[in-house]
Amino acid sequence: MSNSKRPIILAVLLTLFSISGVFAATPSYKIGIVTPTLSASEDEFRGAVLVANKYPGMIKHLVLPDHFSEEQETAITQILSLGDDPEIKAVVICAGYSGILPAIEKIKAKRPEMVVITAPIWDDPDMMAKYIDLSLDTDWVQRGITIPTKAQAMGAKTFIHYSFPTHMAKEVLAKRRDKMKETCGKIGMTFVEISTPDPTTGGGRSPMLQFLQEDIPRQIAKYGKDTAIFGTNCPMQDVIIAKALELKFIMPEQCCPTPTQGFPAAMGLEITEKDAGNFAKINEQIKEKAAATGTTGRLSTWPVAVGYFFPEFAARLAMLKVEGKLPSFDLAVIEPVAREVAGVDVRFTPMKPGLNNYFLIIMDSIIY
Amino acid sequence: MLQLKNISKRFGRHFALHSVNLKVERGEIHGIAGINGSGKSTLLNILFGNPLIAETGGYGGEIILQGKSRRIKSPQSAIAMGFGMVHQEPAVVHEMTVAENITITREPVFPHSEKYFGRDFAPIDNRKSHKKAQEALGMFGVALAPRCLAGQLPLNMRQFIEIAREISRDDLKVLLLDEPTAVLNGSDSALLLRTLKNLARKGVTILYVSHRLDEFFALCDNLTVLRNGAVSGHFQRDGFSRKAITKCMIGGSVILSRKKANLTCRETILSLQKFSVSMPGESIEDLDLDIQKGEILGITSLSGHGKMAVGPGIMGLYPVLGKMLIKGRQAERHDTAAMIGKGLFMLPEDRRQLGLLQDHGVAENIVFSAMHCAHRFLRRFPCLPLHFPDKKQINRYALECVAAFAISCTGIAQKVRELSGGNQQKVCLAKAMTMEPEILIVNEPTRGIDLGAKERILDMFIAMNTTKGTTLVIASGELDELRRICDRIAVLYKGRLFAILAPDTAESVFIQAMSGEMAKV
Amino acid sequence: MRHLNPVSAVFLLLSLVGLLLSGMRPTFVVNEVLIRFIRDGVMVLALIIPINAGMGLNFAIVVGAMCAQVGLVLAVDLQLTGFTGLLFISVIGIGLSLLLGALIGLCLNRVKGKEMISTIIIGFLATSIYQLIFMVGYGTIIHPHNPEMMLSRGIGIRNMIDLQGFRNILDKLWLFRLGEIEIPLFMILLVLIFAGIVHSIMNTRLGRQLVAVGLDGRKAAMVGIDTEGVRVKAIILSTVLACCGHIIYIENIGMLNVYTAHLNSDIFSCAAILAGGATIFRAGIANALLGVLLFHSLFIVSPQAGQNVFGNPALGEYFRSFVAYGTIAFALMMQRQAADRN
Amino acid sequence: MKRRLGIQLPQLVILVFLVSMLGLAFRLDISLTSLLGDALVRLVMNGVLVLSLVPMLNAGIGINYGLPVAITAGLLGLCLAVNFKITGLPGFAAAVLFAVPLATILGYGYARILNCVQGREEITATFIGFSFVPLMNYFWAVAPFSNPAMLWPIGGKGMRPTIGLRDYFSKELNTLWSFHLFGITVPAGLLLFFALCCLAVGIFFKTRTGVAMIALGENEAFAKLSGMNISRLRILAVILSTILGAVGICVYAQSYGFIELYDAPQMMAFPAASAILVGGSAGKKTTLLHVILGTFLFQTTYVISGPIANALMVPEVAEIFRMMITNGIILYALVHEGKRTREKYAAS
Repeated sequence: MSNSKRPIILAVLLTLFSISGVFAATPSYKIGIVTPTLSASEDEFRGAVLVANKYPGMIKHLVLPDHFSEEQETAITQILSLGDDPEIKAVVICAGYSGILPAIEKIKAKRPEMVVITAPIWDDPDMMAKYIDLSLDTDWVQRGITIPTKAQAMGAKTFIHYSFPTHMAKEVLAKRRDKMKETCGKIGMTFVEISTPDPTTGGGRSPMLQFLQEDIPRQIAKYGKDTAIFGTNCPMQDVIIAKALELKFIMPEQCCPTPTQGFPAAMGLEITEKDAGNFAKINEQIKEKAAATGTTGRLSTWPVAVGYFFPEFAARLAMLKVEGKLPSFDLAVIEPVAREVAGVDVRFTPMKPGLNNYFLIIMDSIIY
Repeated sequence: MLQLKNISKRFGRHFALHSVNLKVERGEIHGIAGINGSGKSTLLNILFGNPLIAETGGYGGEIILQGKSRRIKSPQSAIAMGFGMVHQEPAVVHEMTVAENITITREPVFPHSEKYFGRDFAPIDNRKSHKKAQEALGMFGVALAPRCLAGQLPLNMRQFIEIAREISRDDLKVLLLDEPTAVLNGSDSALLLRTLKNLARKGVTILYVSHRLDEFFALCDNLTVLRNGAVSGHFQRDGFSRKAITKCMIGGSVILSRKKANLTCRETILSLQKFSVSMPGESIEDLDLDIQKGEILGITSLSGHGKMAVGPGIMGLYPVLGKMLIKGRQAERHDTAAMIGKGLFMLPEDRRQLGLLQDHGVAENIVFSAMHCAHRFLRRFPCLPLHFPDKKQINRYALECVAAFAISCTGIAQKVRELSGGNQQKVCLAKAMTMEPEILIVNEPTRGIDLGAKERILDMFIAMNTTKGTTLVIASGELDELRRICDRIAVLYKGRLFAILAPDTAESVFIQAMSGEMAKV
Repeated sequence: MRHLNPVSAVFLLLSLVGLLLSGMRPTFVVNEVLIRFIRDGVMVLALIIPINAGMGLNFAIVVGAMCAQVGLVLAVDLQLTGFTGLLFISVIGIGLSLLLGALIGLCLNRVKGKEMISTIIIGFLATSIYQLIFMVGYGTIIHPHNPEMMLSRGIGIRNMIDLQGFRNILDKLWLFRLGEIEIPLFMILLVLIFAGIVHSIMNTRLGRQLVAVGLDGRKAAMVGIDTEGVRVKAIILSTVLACCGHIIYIENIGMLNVYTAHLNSDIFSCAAILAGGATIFRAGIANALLGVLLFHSLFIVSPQAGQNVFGNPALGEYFRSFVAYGTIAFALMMQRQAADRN
Repeated sequence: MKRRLGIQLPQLVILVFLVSMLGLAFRLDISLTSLLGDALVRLVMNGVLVLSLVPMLNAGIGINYGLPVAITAGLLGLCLAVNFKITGLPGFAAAVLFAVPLATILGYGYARILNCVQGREEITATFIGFSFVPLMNYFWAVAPFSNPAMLWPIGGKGMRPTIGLRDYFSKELNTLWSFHLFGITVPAGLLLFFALCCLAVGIFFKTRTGVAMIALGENEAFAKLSGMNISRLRILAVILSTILGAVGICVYAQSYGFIELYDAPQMMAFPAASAILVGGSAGKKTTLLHVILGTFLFQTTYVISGPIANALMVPEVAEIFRMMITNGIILYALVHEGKRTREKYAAS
């Protein structure tokens, strides 16, 4: 699609939004959004709640079990129940889990016209491209390049990668690790890989976090404070950021980049109910705290919670698609919508050359 | 057919059986007589491979069956050799039906199914199973619905189920019966005896354990008498004599300690009225009994007839019905703590399980009850409401006790687990004396204790009674001991008071009373 | 089931209320319940035998589930698919569960009176051994034939295996529709056949001995039953059934979460059989089958019902996990009181 | 021979594991002094939780697999302290003070339940713990706390899964009076606190009530015959365990620097159980030595195995082995205890 056509499409879209806003009071269809539970991942959950509040009566929000990998069948039932509701015309699944594809296949077999957007799920990419109308994800592998590069720009000389067996058993995460190693080698940083106790089996996450508490000071003592630390598991971020405040090393990005992960717990951010969900305010607070602890320039993330952004973004795309206003999910069509929802630039790349319904995103970074 | 050579069995230090020799021919009905604790049940348990025997260290000696020496390890191996057993308490599973109980482990299965599915997985033919059960019961003319749950039947019927199960076996060679008529009435017993005779005629060897002399006269070809774990006599059918057998059972033991019976009427200190105790296997029904201040009251009965339930009932360890007046007043609460508060104390028959803290030292055991129930031997922590045991006072007192009771131990800190039975009982007594109870209830005080210690303990009872005026209630199956130290002896039968006899009443009268064969006095 | 057990009645009531509140269409729920019935039915049946043998709830059925997974991974490794693959899985799985079942049984004979807590720990222990084999053993000691299922580093298996070669191959046999309701007749029959097998085992010599041992172990020993042997056999049977149940489960799901799929199968099965009115001393086929239906009905409707009632989807989720664990805790509490009263 | 030395298989396994790992750590040039410092912190961090198992074990109720109940009481206390923004050592003290009455109430209810399942306490406790966690999840999601530092950053309502204590009382005990000795950081305040807890428990078991509790654990029938109020003693034991567990999680959280809510307590009972069994407790009379030795041995394997496994480049093995050891020891203890009760029975 050429650049000249963009403004026209944008204009069309904006009109559509205003129209849909007018008709929002009397929706003729519903969109189902599936997210993890609140305690598993707040961002996606709140993102879905946000959409539900924006379009009252149009959103049906469901959550997956807390222990997803152990209760796969409950998850499948939840998703199938959306497919069973004739009012629901589109399904948006925002959960970084693998094993959801069979449920989508079943929905599609029953109702081929159903619009399914995943943002993201982690099944086999080729299979996903075949069954799912639009798959979105953060660009895991690409981040294997961007994160070390950013870390070096922030002054890091060593790059430490914390993970554990079951995470490294996931293909994308393993690939990202390999990419990081490769990038570090290219740009002349030392790459250190450390394995922590596994939180998904047995002892829960406490042994893992306890290990981090003890190991990070050891590593910083060994490699100096110009070290970037990256952990692949969400709960790790609390400890990593807390230790960063203490030991002044570099935290270039969390596993799921967002200001709402790790920072609030580690910095003890006091976010009032009024400011809750206001990312500009949250970023400001983090900046202040970073300055107060002398870690300015050592911490970075994406300015908007990707998980918070995905549900709304995907839901909007789904609405346009259901209303027939969108012929296809083309880059040129979805990029402006993304900018409008996120408020910052979002860059999309196809998952593989030739796939036109599986896109990976990278956002701009904010360095506190 | 069956020969026993030097069969011995030890429980800890105590010999339950000592070099028992026995020879039984095919088709012979051989009686085994003896009073409680003479070892007759132990003998049957050995022959039937009761797990209790193996768990407590097995047995000594040799068992020869049909000329071959056999080692019996479990009921299973005993059954495979052709033994069958009818227990005093029938081994009948209550929640299973009559037919299931009778045919268990040899249920008839559908034809050929065993070939395809194997022994374990062949489906049972319930119709045939019911028929088999009915046939077995029919052998002695009892009719029971095969579908009926065994637990819903009265005790005597459960006994018949067990007997039917054993005699319906094709491979039965030796049948062991442990007081099978204890729960049967006269006509049922006759029925059983008739059946056994028929069985013997078919070539089954029968070992019949009982204490009812009449049954031996009616049934047995030969009779062996056991006393204190050893064979004390052997009788052949033509040589049966009631007097000789009884003497053989009881023995002419020399009386060592003896208290002069004092039957002058005194005030009643404890009165049981329509007192029922539901203690599994030893329940009491509607017992009326007055205990007088300062007496030694003996309570005796056959096992299962309630002598052991009196003490635990009084102390509130089992649910009770009826009235209990202490010095004429009904207690508000009937639990152990309240009873101890009223000056009662009990020493249980099972010293190891109930009477002592095995892993604690001698001193700790002696003062335990006094410390916890009477708040003695304590020291208060300054300014905090914490009470600590007063080590000094305890040690001093314990040393006194060790000397006074002649407890042989390496020191007052030695764990009681390491003491002998007699010394353990002395520790129990010391504990009880420390409490200075008004009424002391003792169950089986001399069980499993060697002769010397036995006399010492009996002496202590007498001393306690005469010097301190403690009222003693002693429940025991050891008749001669009771007769030596008691003022009165109550005989229970089927959970009710059968008679109160003076200690100098003839032994045979006691035996008859205990078996409920005497006209009620 | 002469009269509905109070526990089952509560579950039935909760499910019905939940159904009303959830706003789900009954046909959908019926369809889902049917699928759960065929998926989880056999696993629940596996609990019956040990309960009747007096060993309580056998949480070690996860070991049976792991045996099935071992079979599956091997089948994927050897690239066997379809019915050949299924046969292969069954042979490996059952063979393994015979062996492991015997081991568990021997272990449980030494912890009489504490079987349940022991089976939980055995399940945990077995899980770590299982992980050791597939995460570390594969690629180092065991040489894989199918590189696709391996992690890119060459050691350890991916945590998600797509079972395209097996997915729903059984479920589609004799599938017919009744209005909107899909009835996989073959699978329903299969579950019923398993139920029949369990029922007939209870009616064999072994079954009688099991019951006798369960009711009164001492007396059972006195009539010549090898109580310890019988208990071992009970656990072996239970493990084998659990293995079969898990094969059906995974075949129906169509994807294998290699390291976690078996977890929780024990908790849910135990909760289900208790929901069906079983006690930890006595359970029958009816308890198991009814329990699966009731328990999973509640499981299906509760998340959405919770959302509609509390206006927060997460709360429905918490309620669901509470039901699973709470049912077992409650059953343990109540049944002791019942035993005391007798 | 083994029995005479007081060493049983679990200790042997752990000791061999520990010694071989220490040797490896030495060869791999991992700083032993820092490991030892960490081990000391770990000892106390988990020590109080392990100590909390003692009253119930000694009263014959068995291992408290329902530890999540106690932990919840402690978490509530911590949350209250943070909610009132009490910082520093007073904050920690306040958390403990808030936790104790809560633990008493919860412990009482928990004890009443356990009293009606005599003989099956362990399995019931496990499931009470398991089912208590989702129940509390429910509470956390709607808890009416007001300090924004604890609430969800986006939603603004309900508790975060992890609450940072940096601004409140994180590591207050760890750093109290800590000093360096031969390169080892000795957390004197922390150790002192643990010593005080141990002392309190030790003293309690020397009192009349404590002695009675031990007797109850050794022989319930005896205790009953001696006129003790068994159900009251059992309730007291459970309440004591619950209070200690609540204090334990407070110590844990301050050392850890975070309060972890939601599913975090679910599996916490098992490592604690394993630790006390490693210490040589055989399910009955448990001494403070068992607690200290067990916690130290067990936690030190955690401290050492991580760095070593990474240095050897087989990280998975260490983690899985640790899980195997945790559960293997509990299972061994169960089997061993079963054997011992049988032998004991045979001897009498």
